[in-house]
Amino acid sequence: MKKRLALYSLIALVTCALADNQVATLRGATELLDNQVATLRGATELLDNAPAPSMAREINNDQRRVRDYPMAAPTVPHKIEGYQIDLAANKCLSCHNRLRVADSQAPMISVTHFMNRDGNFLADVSPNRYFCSQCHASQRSVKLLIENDFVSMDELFTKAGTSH
Amino acid sequence: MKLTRRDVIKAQAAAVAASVAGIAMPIHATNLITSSAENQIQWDKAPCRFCGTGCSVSVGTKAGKVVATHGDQLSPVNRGLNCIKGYFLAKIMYGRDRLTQPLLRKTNGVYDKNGAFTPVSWDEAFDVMAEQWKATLKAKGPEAIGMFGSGQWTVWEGYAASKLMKAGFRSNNLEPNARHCMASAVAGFMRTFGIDEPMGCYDDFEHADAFVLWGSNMAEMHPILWTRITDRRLSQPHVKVVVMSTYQHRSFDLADIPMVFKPQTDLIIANALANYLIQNNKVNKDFVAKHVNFRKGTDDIGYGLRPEHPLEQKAKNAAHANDSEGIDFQAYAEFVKPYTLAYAAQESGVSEQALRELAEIYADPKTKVMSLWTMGVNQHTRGVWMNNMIYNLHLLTGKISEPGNSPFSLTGQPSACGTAREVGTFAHRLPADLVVTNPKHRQIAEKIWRLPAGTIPAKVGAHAALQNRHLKDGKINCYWVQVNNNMQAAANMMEETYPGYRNPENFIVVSDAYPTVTCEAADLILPTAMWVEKEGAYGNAERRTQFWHQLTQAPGESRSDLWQLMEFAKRFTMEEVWPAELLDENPDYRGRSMFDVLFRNGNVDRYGMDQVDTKYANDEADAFGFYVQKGLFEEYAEFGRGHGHDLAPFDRYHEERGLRWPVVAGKETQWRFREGYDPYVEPGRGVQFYGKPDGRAIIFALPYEPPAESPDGEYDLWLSTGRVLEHWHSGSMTQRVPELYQAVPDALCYMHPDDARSRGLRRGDEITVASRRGEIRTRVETRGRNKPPLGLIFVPWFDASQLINKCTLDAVDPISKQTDYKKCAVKVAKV
Amino acid sequence: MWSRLTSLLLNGWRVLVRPSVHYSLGFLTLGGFVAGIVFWGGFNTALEAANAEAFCISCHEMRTNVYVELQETIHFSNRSGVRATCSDCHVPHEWTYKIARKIQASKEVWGKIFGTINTREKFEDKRRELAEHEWARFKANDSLECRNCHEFAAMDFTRQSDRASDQHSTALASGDKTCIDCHKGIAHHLPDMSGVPGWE
Amino acid sequence: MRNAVAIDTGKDEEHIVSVILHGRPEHRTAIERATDTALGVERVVQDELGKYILVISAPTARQVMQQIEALQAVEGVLSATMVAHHTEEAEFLNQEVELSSRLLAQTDPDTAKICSRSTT
Repeated sequence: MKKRLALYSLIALVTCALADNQVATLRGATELLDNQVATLRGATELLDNAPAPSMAREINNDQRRVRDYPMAAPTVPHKIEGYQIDLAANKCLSCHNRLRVADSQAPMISVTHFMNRDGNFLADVSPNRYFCSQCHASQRSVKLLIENDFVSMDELFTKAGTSH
Repeated sequence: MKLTRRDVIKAQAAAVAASVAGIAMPIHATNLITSSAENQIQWDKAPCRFCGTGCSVSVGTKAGKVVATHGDQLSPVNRGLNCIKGYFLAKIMYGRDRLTQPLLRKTNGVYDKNGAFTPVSWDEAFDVMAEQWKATLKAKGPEAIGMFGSGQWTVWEGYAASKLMKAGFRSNNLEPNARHCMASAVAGFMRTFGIDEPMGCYDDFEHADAFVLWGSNMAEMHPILWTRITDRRLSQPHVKVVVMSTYQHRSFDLADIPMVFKPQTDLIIANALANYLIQNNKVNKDFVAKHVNFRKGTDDIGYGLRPEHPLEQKAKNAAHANDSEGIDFQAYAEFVKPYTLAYAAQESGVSEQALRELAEIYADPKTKVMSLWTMGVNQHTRGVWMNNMIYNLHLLTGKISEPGNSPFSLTGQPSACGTAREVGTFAHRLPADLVVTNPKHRQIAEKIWRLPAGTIPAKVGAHAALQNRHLKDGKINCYWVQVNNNMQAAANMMEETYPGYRNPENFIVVSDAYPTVTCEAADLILPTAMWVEKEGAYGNAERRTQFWHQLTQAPGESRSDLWQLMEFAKRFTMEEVWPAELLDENPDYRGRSMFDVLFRNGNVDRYGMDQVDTKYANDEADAFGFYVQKGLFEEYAEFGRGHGHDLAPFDRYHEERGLRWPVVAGKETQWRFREGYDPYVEPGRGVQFYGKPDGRAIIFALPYEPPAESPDGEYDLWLSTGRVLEHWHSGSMTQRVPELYQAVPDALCYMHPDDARSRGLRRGDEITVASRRGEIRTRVETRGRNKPPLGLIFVPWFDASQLINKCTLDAVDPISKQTDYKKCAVKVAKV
Repeated sequence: MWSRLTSLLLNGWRVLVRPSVHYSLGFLTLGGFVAGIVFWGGFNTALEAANAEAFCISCHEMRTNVYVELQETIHFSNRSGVRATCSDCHVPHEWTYKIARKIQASKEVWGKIFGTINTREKFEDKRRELAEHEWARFKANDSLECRNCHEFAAMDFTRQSDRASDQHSTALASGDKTCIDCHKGIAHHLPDMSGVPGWE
Repeated sequence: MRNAVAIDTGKDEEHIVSVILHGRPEHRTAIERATDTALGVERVVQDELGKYILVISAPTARQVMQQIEALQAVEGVLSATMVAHHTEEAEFLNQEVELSSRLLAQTDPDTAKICSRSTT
């Protein structure tokens, strides 16, 4: 395969910017070179290896994020590295549990989490919700490789709203 | 009227509940519901796009877009829950770089293997493609044609592909990427039970007293099933969870008995447990006497590498790896006798006490035990053996085919069972467990397909790893890849996959929704509709078949795989694909198009447009003028009905949250092989493994054999690869969802802190991971969710920028042909 | 406290003077080592030697359990490279406390000798008890060993997350809570926390 | 109110939950009296089989649960199952929807706070 664009791989780490161009190219009806197809790889050719990006930091700003739709699992707005969630202890619940929020000032977990598989209320978190990280992840400060054009209900309603 | 955010959210919440309860929401029901119809969101059910669990999700669409998804309350699988990937399903179709038009490599306006990708029309794409296919068929015949599909194909897409390849082009070079995923499970089922797929079902989770993970990180790979195990473990104090792996991962957080064993010694542990049961008189003699035969499997079977490889030269029985000979219980007992707990402890590095506790779980007749496994067992050069050996334990104790007693093989893809296995899109298979090597089976297929005898070739086609070798060797020249990313997923990319795709003799077509690394290595890229952009059906790991309607339109000129397969068939006349002698015997097929012969055969085109639900779009029906999906499904269902694979009538699946086959007299089957649950068991038999002529399952005597490659002085570390919770497979969908990408943006090399220190490395250092075959650049993680023991590293494969399969070895299980992605030798060095 | 000390030394002596036929060589050497530091000079030097991380992890109970866990935490490696070793948190810096702790430690030496935690399983069984000893000690001395490095007066709340500054400026400032009340399990895995205040 | 968004315990929060209530048709009057008199409970729609869709809003999750438990206790009620749950500061909920997309932009850190990765 042509190597004439090897130069690209030297600056491959500017993947984000490049990705955007590539997306543009993919959409606009122009030619795509070998190293411009796999957008997630930036400009790095398949046989080459781009430098590995440095390990991104967890966002720790405590700013609760507005969700795109009510049932989407909220992401965690603080560091959770090293949090212990196992048979012995659950670090998340030590702040977010119903009995703990008064002290911890943390938002309480959703009431849906107190309802078990059979739809009955429990005094405490339903066991099937015990491993928080299966649905809730912290976010790292990285620029998106590929933008997502998902349109949230709110935006649609806004359009709808303005339309009458 | 003025709306507040509160009104909107209340309206949404109400609409969701109404959709779940199946109550119509009259627009003016209450002041809650906003008066204008354009504020309504339409809710429908669909199975999740990702793993083999088969969760059902409620999909909210509005103005032709998916605007929300959430767990489906009515689904018995997930009861309203989703994992983090499922919660963001709504976004997988909206990555900005969706492919919207065919792209062909061209120079100066004509196709050129080394040209630049240029947008072309579907007509031009198919013209060039058909030209290549016809030239190759003429020059080399059908065996030079190949196709690589997926367990992500819908049922009818896989079925159409099977007809196109095996009957149309008369080539058995058809494989699903499921070969990488559960081929060892299939071979295990066929060898032990003579019929594929688990006898139990997910209801076992609520009945078992113990769960034994034999090589599966369910906490990350099957999160919703893990919630059911967690539920059971935390609400029933007597319940025990055993987690076995070659490194510590998230599933260990729930483990009462954690076990990190040396790679490949799971074979020794399994035999030691069997020996323990025998030595301590814990064998269910009555069950064994009534329902079990014993056989000794062939050993020294090699590693499925190229024949010239020293390991294959050395292997005595590589040619007949699947053979076995009948023995009796005594002989089996003698065979496993050397495998004591002490020996197993010494070889595996697991404490004897832990092994004894595990053995007691199987031994205690009162403990209902569910064994679970995925890639740790299946991606194993002795994966079929491991499957057999786990069944051995359940058969010795009679703990099988009843609530809670269940050896359960999990799958990784949404329709690995429904499409790859049940439809039989493997190089050796036909629908409903039929095989191409059996003349009777070929007859059945030819009859149902309304094709002349002798249409389907008897020779087994090339399996996944062999297809890549054939591409490299120029034996396969026309290759069509659909719904998978095999350049990233296949082992030994540098020596086999890449050279194969870029071989100047070959023409590679890749159909995908996104521009993957496989697309980049292709010659023609076809933009493809995904998930709810088409009507579909998936089959999950518990034999549950689930349907969904088309809910949105695919972007640009994207078309579904089904449309592509059927439309491409129109480009061929039978004279161009069938040999003269076949046509001489069956002259009435002359002059007809392959599309007419395969898809206008009186079956597939049986249901007209009047059958299509007018509430939903159906692009394929519109394109071909009949209810394609229903016709294909009903023809396909003929294979299994009355033969233990019964499927319900097409329309019912649109109503149900899935049904578990066999569906007999309208009733699904939860536990197979046991009287009272399974209608196929003859009255009075109690238990009947009817996959085998005498109704008896087989316990196999199988030894330990070493892995294909182990660490040495230079390449001093084990490499295990796998997935992470937040990304699914090669990440082509999840890496484009902001929340998932920002949760886990890049692959990392998980390593023991002492291994890092002894190499002068620290957390975050950039390193190369290199094997004899290739290398990648990544970063050291010593604190992450995976905690490998000394001497082993773990690198996930979702990251398109860190193609870890440049390093892996394409050694396969010689019986199942499934690659071992968990064991090869690498070294790491600071960059 | 001196009486407690002497009685302990006496018990120790009684064991040591018994005929050694039942005891392993390992015990004799270790016992000899202990006797050595107790009865003949080099007292402080020996104590300091015994403070070194190398000494702590020279026995596998520490190395394979708590030390492995420590390595995952910020107290082992972090941005500025200031790192706590075992003794920073587990040995008081002030002399009399130190002696007392050392005497206590001699009990752990018996534990070592008689193998009460010599397997992972046994260690896990004892984890809660061992943790509670340390929590109690920290609680009793107002988290002295934490404060040796983390001085309240030196904390810049503006450089802490909202959550942290809120808690530190209230509960900690008022003396209502001490470090260990909230910061359990920061250097080693937590034991079964059922019933522990704050973990209901 | 420095931490209003960050660590609000729900002082000015609002919880919105939708519930499927299944009751015996013969008890419909009692059930509907209960739902219509309960604080913060709105009856959206029902069918002849005794299935009701309710929306409950309350300042705390505790109150939501109490409401549902109370409804479950009503004679003739077979089950009351929560479907969707949403919680947010009341001030946002009061915003007119026409403003909502700008509202998103203001409160969504992903747009602003993401710094680009280093290029070592």
